[in-house]
Amino acid sequence: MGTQIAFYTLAAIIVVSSILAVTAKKMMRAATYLLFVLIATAGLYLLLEYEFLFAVQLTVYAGGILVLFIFAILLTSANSDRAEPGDRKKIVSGLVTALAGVVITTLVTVKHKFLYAPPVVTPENEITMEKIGHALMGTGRFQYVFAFEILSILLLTCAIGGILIARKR
Amino acid sequence: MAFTLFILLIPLCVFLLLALSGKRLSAGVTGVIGTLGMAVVAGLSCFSAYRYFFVIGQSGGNFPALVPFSFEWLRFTDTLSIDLGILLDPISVMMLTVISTVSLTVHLYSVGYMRGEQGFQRYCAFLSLFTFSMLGLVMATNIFQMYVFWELVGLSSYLLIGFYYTKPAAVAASKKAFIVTRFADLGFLIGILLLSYCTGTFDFGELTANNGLLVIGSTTGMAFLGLSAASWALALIFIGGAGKSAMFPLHVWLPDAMEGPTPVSALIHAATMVVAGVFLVARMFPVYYFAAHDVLMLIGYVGAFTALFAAVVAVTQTDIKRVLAYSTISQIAYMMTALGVSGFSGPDGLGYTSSMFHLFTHAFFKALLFLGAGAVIRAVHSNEMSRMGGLRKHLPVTHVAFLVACLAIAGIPPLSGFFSKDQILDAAFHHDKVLFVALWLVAGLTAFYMFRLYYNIFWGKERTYEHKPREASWTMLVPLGILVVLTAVTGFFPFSKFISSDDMGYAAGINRGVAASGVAVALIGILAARMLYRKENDRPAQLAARMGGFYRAAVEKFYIDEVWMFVTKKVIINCVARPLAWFDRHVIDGVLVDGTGRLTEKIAGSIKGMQSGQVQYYALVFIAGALAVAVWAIYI
Amino acid sequence: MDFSNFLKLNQEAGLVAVLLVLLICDMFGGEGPKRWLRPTACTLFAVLTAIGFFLPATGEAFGGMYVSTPMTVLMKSLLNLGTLFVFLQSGQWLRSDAALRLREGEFYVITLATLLGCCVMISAANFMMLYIAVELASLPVACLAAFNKYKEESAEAGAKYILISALSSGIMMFGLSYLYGAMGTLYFDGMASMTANAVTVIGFVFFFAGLGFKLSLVPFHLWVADVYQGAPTGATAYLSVVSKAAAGFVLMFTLYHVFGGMEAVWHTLLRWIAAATIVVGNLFAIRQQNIKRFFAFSSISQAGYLLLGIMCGTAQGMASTVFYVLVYLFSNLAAFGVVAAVENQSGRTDIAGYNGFFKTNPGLAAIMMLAVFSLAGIPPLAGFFSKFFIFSAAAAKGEYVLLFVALANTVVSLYYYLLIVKAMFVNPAEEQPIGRIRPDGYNRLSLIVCTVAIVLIGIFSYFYEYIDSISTGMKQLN
Amino acid sequence: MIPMEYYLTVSTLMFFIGVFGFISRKNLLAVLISIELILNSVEINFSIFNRYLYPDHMEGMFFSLFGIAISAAESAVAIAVIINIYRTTQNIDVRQINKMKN
Amino acid sequence: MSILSLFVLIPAAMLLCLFLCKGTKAIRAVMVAGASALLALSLVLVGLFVKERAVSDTAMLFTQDIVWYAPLNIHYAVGVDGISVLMLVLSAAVTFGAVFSSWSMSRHYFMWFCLLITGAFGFFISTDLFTMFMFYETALIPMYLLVGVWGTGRKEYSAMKLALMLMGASALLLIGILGIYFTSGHTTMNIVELAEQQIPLAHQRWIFPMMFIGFGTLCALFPFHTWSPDGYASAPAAVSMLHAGVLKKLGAYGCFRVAVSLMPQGAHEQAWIFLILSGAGVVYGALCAVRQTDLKYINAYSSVSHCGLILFAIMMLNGTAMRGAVLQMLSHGLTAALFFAVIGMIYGRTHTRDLREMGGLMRVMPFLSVSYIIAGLASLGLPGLSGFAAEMTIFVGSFQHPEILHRVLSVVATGSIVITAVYVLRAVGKVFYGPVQNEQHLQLTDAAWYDKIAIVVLMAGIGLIGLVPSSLYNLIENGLGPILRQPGAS
Repeated sequence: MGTQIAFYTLAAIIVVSSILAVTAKKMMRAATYLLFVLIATAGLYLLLEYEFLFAVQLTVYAGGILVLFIFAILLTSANSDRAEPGDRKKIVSGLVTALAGVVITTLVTVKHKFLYAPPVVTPENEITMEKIGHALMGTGRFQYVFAFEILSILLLTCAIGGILIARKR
Repeated sequence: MAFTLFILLIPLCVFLLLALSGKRLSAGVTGVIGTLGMAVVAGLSCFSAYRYFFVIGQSGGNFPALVPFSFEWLRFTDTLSIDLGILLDPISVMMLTVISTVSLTVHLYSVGYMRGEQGFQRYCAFLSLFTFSMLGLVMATNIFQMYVFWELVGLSSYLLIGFYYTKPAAVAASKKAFIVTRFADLGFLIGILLLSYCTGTFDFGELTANNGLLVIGSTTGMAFLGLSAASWALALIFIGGAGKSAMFPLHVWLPDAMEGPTPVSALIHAATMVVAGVFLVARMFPVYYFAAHDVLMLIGYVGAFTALFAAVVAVTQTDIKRVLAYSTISQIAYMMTALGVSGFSGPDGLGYTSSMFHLFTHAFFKALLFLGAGAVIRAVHSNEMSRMGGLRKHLPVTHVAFLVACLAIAGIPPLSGFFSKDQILDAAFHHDKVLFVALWLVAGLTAFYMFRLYYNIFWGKERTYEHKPREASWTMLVPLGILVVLTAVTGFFPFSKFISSDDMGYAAGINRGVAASGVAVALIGILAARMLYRKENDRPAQLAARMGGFYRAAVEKFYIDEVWMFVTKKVIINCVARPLAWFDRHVIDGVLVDGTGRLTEKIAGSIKGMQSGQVQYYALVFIAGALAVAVWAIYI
Repeated sequence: MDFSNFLKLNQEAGLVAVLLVLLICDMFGGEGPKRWLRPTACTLFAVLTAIGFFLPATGEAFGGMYVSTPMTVLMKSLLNLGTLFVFLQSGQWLRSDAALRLREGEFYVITLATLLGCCVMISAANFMMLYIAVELASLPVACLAAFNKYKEESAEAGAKYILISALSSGIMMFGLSYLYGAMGTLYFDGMASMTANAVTVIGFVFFFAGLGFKLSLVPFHLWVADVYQGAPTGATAYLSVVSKAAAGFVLMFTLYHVFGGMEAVWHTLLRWIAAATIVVGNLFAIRQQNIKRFFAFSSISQAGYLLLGIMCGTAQGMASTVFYVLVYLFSNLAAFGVVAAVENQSGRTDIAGYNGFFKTNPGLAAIMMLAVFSLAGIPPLAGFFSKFFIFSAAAAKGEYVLLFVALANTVVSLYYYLLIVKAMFVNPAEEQPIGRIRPDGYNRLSLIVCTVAIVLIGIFSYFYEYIDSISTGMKQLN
Repeated sequence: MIPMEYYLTVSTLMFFIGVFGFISRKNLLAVLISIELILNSVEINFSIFNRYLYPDHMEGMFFSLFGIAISAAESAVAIAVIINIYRTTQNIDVRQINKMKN
Repeated sequence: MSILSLFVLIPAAMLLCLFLCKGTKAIRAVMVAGASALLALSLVLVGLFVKERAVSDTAMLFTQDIVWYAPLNIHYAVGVDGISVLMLVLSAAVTFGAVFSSWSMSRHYFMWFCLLITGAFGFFISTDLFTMFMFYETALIPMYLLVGVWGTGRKEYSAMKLALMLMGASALLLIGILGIYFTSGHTTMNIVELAEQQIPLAHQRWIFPMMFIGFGTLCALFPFHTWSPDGYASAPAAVSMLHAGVLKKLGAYGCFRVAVSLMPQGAHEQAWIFLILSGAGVVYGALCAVRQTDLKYINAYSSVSHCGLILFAIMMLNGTAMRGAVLQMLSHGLTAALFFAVIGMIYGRTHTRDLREMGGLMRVMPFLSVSYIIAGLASLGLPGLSGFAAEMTIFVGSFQHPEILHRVLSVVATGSIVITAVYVLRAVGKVFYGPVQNEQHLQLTDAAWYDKIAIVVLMAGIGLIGLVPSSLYNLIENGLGPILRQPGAS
C-alpha cells in the first residue's frame, strides 16, 4: 500500500512537472520543474529498489546536468528568460504527435501480454554494490568494462568538444 | 550473243570515265568519246538485232528468249533474288536498236546543240548514264532488275532535266519529275512485292510462261475488295508504268520536264524513257492478258482518255516544246490503248504488235520533231510560238525535216506513222468501238495541232529577230537527216513478222477502211490548221473566244497541275507533314519529354518548402514519420 | 577480468593510442610539436589503417559484446581510410587562419573519437554497446559541425545536429527499451530468436529511426542538408562518408543478425523507405545552388541505393553494399576534396562559382567530373560497378519494381550531376572566375588516390571478389 | 503490487511530453530540457523492464546507468553549442536558427 | 589475346597518347594513326574471319573469355560473328571519316572522341551482357560533353536531353539484363550461352519490351526519338556522324543481338506492337523531315525514318528482313555519316544550315554538293548505292511474312521511299541548285583535302555495298543462322 501511494505520488509529480517543464514561460521555472521530474524519477528507481541508480540519478542529473542548465540559462538570460508567446501551429502539431505517440505505444504495451511475477528481491537478484562493481569491471558476459571504457572516451571527447566550442578563442 | 554485254558496259564505262574526269577533259574530247561510244553501241545493237532475227531466228515456230548472261546480284530468299542479266527477245532487241539509234543521233546532235554550254562533260556523262540505264531496263531478265534500271532511268532523267541547275524552273521540274515518277514507282514496287509473294519469282520467263499459269495458279483464292491478288499486283505495276509513261493523272511531270535541254527531251522524254511503261506492260503482256484481263481493260481506257486529253491540251499550248510534250503523252497513250485492246496470239494480237510498232516509229519521228524544234529554238532563242514565224526561209533543212516528221505523226502515208497508227486503229476497231472513236478523234487532233505548230513556226507572220536565225551546224543536221530517213522507211518493215504477242510472228495487212478513215481525219486536221495558221489572221482568236471556258481550261491543262499542287502542298504538306512536325516538336517532345523534365523540376520546386530550416519541424517529421512507420509496420 | 579480451580490439586500441598521442601533443606540446601534428596524425593514422588491412584480428570478446570478423575488419578499415582522406583534405583549411590553427589538434582528436565510435558500433554485438558507440559517433560530431564556431552557419549546423541527434538517440533508446522488454536481453545472440509482434516491431522501428537519422533516410533526413551546408567541409565529408557508412554497416548487421526473424516486416519497410529516400534526395538535389548542400541531397539518395543492397538480406546484398560504400567513399571524398580546395582558396561554395572551372583548373575539374560521374554510375568508373552490383543484388531478390524506381532515379541524378559538369565544362566563366586553385600536397595526395581508386576499383575485380568472399547473408547466421 | 504497465505509462507520458516540448518550445534551452525528459523516461523504461521481467541480470539497469552518463555528455555538448549560438547571434530562439533552408 | 581486344585497346591507347602529347600536329598524328589502324584492323579482321569461318562453325569466332567478376558470372568475353564484323568495319570507317572531318578540333575533344569509340567498338565485340552494357554506357556519356562543349545552337539543352533520354533507356536495359540473368538461372551472362537457355515466357513478356525499348531508344524508335533531332542539330559534325553512323547501330545491334535473339518467343508475341511503332516511325520521321528547314534536322528525322526501318525489319523476325536490317544498318551508318560530314563542312563555310539562306552552292563547292547529292540518293534508295539493296531486302523480306498485318505494315513502310525522295530533293534543290542566295557564299572554298578523305572513304563504302551487296551475304547469313534457328523464330 505504501509503495502504491508512493508510486502514485511520484507518478503525479512526474507527469505534472513534466508538463509544466515544457510549458513554463520562464526558463528558470522550467529548469526547476525538470529538477522535480528528475528527483521523482530517482524516487521511482528507489521504488524499483535500484539504490545505486537512485544515487546516480540524483548526483549526475540533479547535481550535474541541472547545474549546467542553470548556468546556461543565466548566461543567456538576456533574452532566454523572458516570456515567450507560443507558436500555435507548433503546439498543435506537437500535441497531436505526442498524443498519437502515447496512444500507440500505450496500446502496444498494454495489449502485449508481458509475463511477469511481482518483483521479489531475493539474495540472488539483489543488487549489491559488489555485484555492480564486478559487472562494471568484468570482461565476461553481462559485464561491462568495455562499455565503461568506451563511455569514458565518450565523456572525454564530449568534454573536449564542449570546451572547444564553448571557450572563447 | 554474249557480246550484248558490251552494249551495256560501254555506256557505263563512258559514264564513269566522263563523270570521274569531269572538267579535265575538254568539251570536244568529251563529245567525241560520248558519240563514238554510242556509235559502237548502236552498231552492236543493230548487229545483235540482225543476229537475233535473222541468224538465230525462229526455232520451233517462235522467237526464243535468250539469256546470254546472268548472275545473282542480291539474294533475298532461297527463291527470290535480283539477278542481273541480259534477256534477248523480240521486243528487247527492237528496243535496243531504237534506243541506241536515237541515242546516237542525240549525242551527235548535242555536240552541236550544246556547244559553249557550261558543264558539257556532265551532260555527256548523264546521257551515257541514261543510255546505260535504259538499255539495262529493256534487257532486264526479271522484274526486279527492271525496277533497278527503272530507278536509274528516273535518276538520269532527274539529272538531265535539272541540267540548268541555276534555273529555278528547271530545278522544280526535275524535282517534280522525280517525285511523281517515284510515287508511281511505289505502286510498281508494291506490285512487285505482291506478285513475288504470290509466285515466288521475279523472273519474266517464269511469270509469262504457259500463258501466266504461275500467276493464275498462285493467286487463286486471294482477293481484296473484289479484285484478285493478280489484278491488284498487275494494276499496281501498271501504276509504275503509268508514271513513267505519263498516263493521266500522272502525266503532270512530263510537260515540265521540257525545261531540260532539247536533245534530252528528244531522247528521254519523247523517244525512249517515256515508253518504258508501255514496254513494261508489253513485257508482262501474257500475264496481263490471262491473269488480269480487267486491268488490261483499264489500261485501254486510261490510255484512250489520256490520248484524247493530251491532244486537246496540245492544241492550245503555245510553247513549242510543250506542244510536243503533250503530243508525246498522247502518242504514248495511243500505244497503251493498243495494248489494252490487244488479244493474244496471231492476228488477234494486233494491238500488241501495233503498239510496239508505234513505239518504234514514234521514237524516230518524235525525236526528229524534238531535234527539229531544238534547231528552231537555238535559232530564235525562244520556245514561244509567238516569237516565231516564217522560218522556212531561214532554216530550210530543218523545215523539211520538221515537215516530214509532222506528216509522219499525222499518219499520212507512206510515212512510218501511217502504218503503225493504222494498225492501232484497226486493233481498236475490232475490239472496242468506243475506244476506236476516241483514237480516231485523237488522230485528227494530232494532225491539227502538229500542223498548227508547223505553220506557226515556218509560215505565218514574219517576225523580226534580234539575231538573224541561222541554219544549224552539220552535227545537228546530220542526225536530222538520219532520222528523216528512218521516219520515212521504217513504216515498211514487216513488223508483225517479228514482233507479236506470242513471239510467233504473223503477217498483218492494212485494213483499208480504217486506214482511209484515219487518213481522212488527219487530212481534215491538216487542212483546218492550214486555214487557221498559214497566214496570220484572227480566226484562231475568234474560235478560242467561242470555245470560252473549255478553251481556257485546256490552256490551263485542265487544272490538273493545280489539283496536284493542292493535294501535295495543301493536303499532304500542310495538313499532314506540318501538323506532324508540330506534333513531334510540341507534343511528343514538348509534352512527353520536356514535360517530364519540367514536371520533375516543378515537383522539386514545390516541395522545396519542406526543407524549412526549422529544426523543430524536422523533429516533427522525424517523430511523426517514425510513428507512422511503426503503425504501418505493426499492421503490415 | 580477462584482459586478453582487449587484444582482440587491435583497431580500436590503435585508434585510442593515436588519439591519446595526438591529444597529449596538442595539450602539452608547444609550437614545435604542433607543427608536426598533421604529419603525425596522418602518418600514424595511415599506419593504423594499414594495420587494419594487414593484421586483422578476429573473434569474440567481452562475453559476446564485441565481435570481430573479417568483414568488420574490412569495414573499419574502410572507415579508417575515409577518415584518413578527411584528414588529408582538412589540413589546409585548419591552417587557413590562426584561430583555427589553435584548434587543429582538437579536430583530429574529436574525429578520431567519433571514428572509434563508428568502429565499436560495427563490432558491437550488444545493443547497449551499440548505443554507446552510436552516441560516441554522433555527439562529438556536433562539435565538428560547429567547428567554425564564429561563423553563423557553422554554429547553426552544430545546433541543428546536436538537437536532432539527441532526439534520435532518445528515440533509438526508446526502441531498444522495448526490444529489451520483449526479448529480455541486449545481446545479439540472445535476441536472434526474435519474431515480429507489436512490441518488437515498434522497438525495431524506433531503433531503425535512430540509425535512419545517421544514414539520412527519409523521413529522418531533413537535418542533412542544413548541417552539411553549414559544417566545415571536412566535417561534411566525414559526415557524408564515414558516419553514414558506419550506420549502414550497423543497420545491415543488426538486420541480418538480430532482426532476421522479422524479415518480412523490414523488407517491406525498407523497400518503401529506400524508394522514398532515393526519390526525395533526387528531387531536392535538382534545384540546389550550393555545392555542399547539393552533395547533401545527393548523399541522401545514395543512402537510398545503399538501402537497396542492405534490404536484400543475402550475402550478395552484403557484398554489394560494402563495395558500394567503398566506391562511394572514394567518389564522394574526391568531390569533397575539390570542394574543400576551392572553398579554402576562394571561399566559394555556390555551384555558380564553378562556371568555367575547367578553363582555370582543368585537373581539379577533371577530378570533380570523375567523382560525379562515378556517383552517377557511369562506366568505366567504379560507381558503375557498385551500382550494378547493388541492382543485381536487388534483382536477385526479384525486386524489379523497386529497381525500376531506382533506375529511373539514376536518370534524375544524372541530370543534376551533369549540371555540375555543365557548370565546369560548358558554362562560360563569370567575370571574376575562381583563380587557379592550388591544393596542398596532402589534399593533392588524397585526390590522386581517390581518382585512381575511382578509375581502377571497378576494373580490377579483386576488390569485389574479396568482399564477396567474406560476406555472409542472413540465412547462414540464423 | 503496482502493475508494470503503470510504470510504463508514466515513462511513456514523460517521453511524449518531452517530444511535445521539443516540437513546441521556442527557446533552445527549453528544447534541451525536453530532450532530457525524453532520455530520462527511456532510462526508466529499462529499469522497469529489468526489474519486472528479467531480474536475473542487470542489463537494463546498466543501460539506465550508462544512459544517464550519456545524457550528461550530450547536455554538455548541447549547452556548449547553444552558448556558441548565443555568442554568434545573441539569440537562442529556435526559430531564428534557420539561415540555411530550402 | 584475341585480336578483337585490339579494337578496344587502340582507342584506349589513343586516349593515353592524347594525354601525353601536346600540339596540333601530334594530336592529328595520333588520331589519324589510330583511326587508320582501326580501319586496317577491321579490314584484316574481315579476311581472317572469312578464313576462320571456313573451318569453324561455332557461333562466335576469335572468342576470348576471361573471368572478371566470378561471383556474378561476369566475364570479359569477346567474340564476333559475321554481323559484328560488319559493324566493326562500319564503325572503323565512320571513325576514320569522323577524324578527318573534325580536323581542327582540340585535344580534349579528341579525348572524348576516343572514349566514345572505345565504347562503340567494345560493344560490338562483347559477348557478355555486362561488358556489353558497360561499353554501351561508356559510349553514351562522352556525347554529353562533345555536344555540350563543342556543339552549336541550343547545345546545352540538346546535350542534356540526349544524355538523359539515352541514359533513361539504358536504365531499362539494366533491368532487362538483370532480368535475363536471374530468370535464366543466373549461371551465365554470355549471350551465346544464354541463347541456349530458356527464359521462361512469363519473364520474356516483360523483359523483352524493356530490352527492345531500351536499345530501340538509341535507334530512335518512335516515340522515343526526340533526342535525336535536337542532339544532331547541336552536335559538331563528327559527333553527329559517329552518333548517327555508329551509336544508333549500337541500339539496333542490341535489339537484334540481345532482345530478339535471347527472347524469341517474347519477340514473337509482341512483334506487332513494335512493328506498328517502328512502322509508324518510318513514315512519321520521313513526314516530319519534309517540313524542316535546318539541314541537320532533316537528316535527323531522316535517321528516325531509316532507323525505324531497321527496327521494323528486325521485328519481322525472318531471315530476309533481318539481313535487310543488317544491310540497312551499314547503309544508314555510312549514309548518315556522309550526310553529317558534308553538312558539317558546309556549315563550317556558310555558318548556316538553314535551307532558306542557302542556294546555288553547286557552283561554289561542287565536290561537297555532289557528295551531298550522292548521300541523298543513297538515302532515297537509288540502285547502285547502299540504300537500295538494304531497303529492298527489307521490303521483300517483310512482305514475305505470312501474316496480313505484317504485310500491310510493309506496304506502309514502303511509302517512305517517296517521302524520302521529297525531302532529299527539296533540300538538294534549295541548297545546291538555283541561284546563289548570298553573295558572300561565292567566296567560299570547296572541300579541303582532309574533308575529301573523309568523304571518299564513306562514299566508297556506300558504293561498295550498293554495287556488290551479295558480297556481304555470307557474312550476314552466318550471323543470322543461330538466331533464326531459335525456337519460336520463324
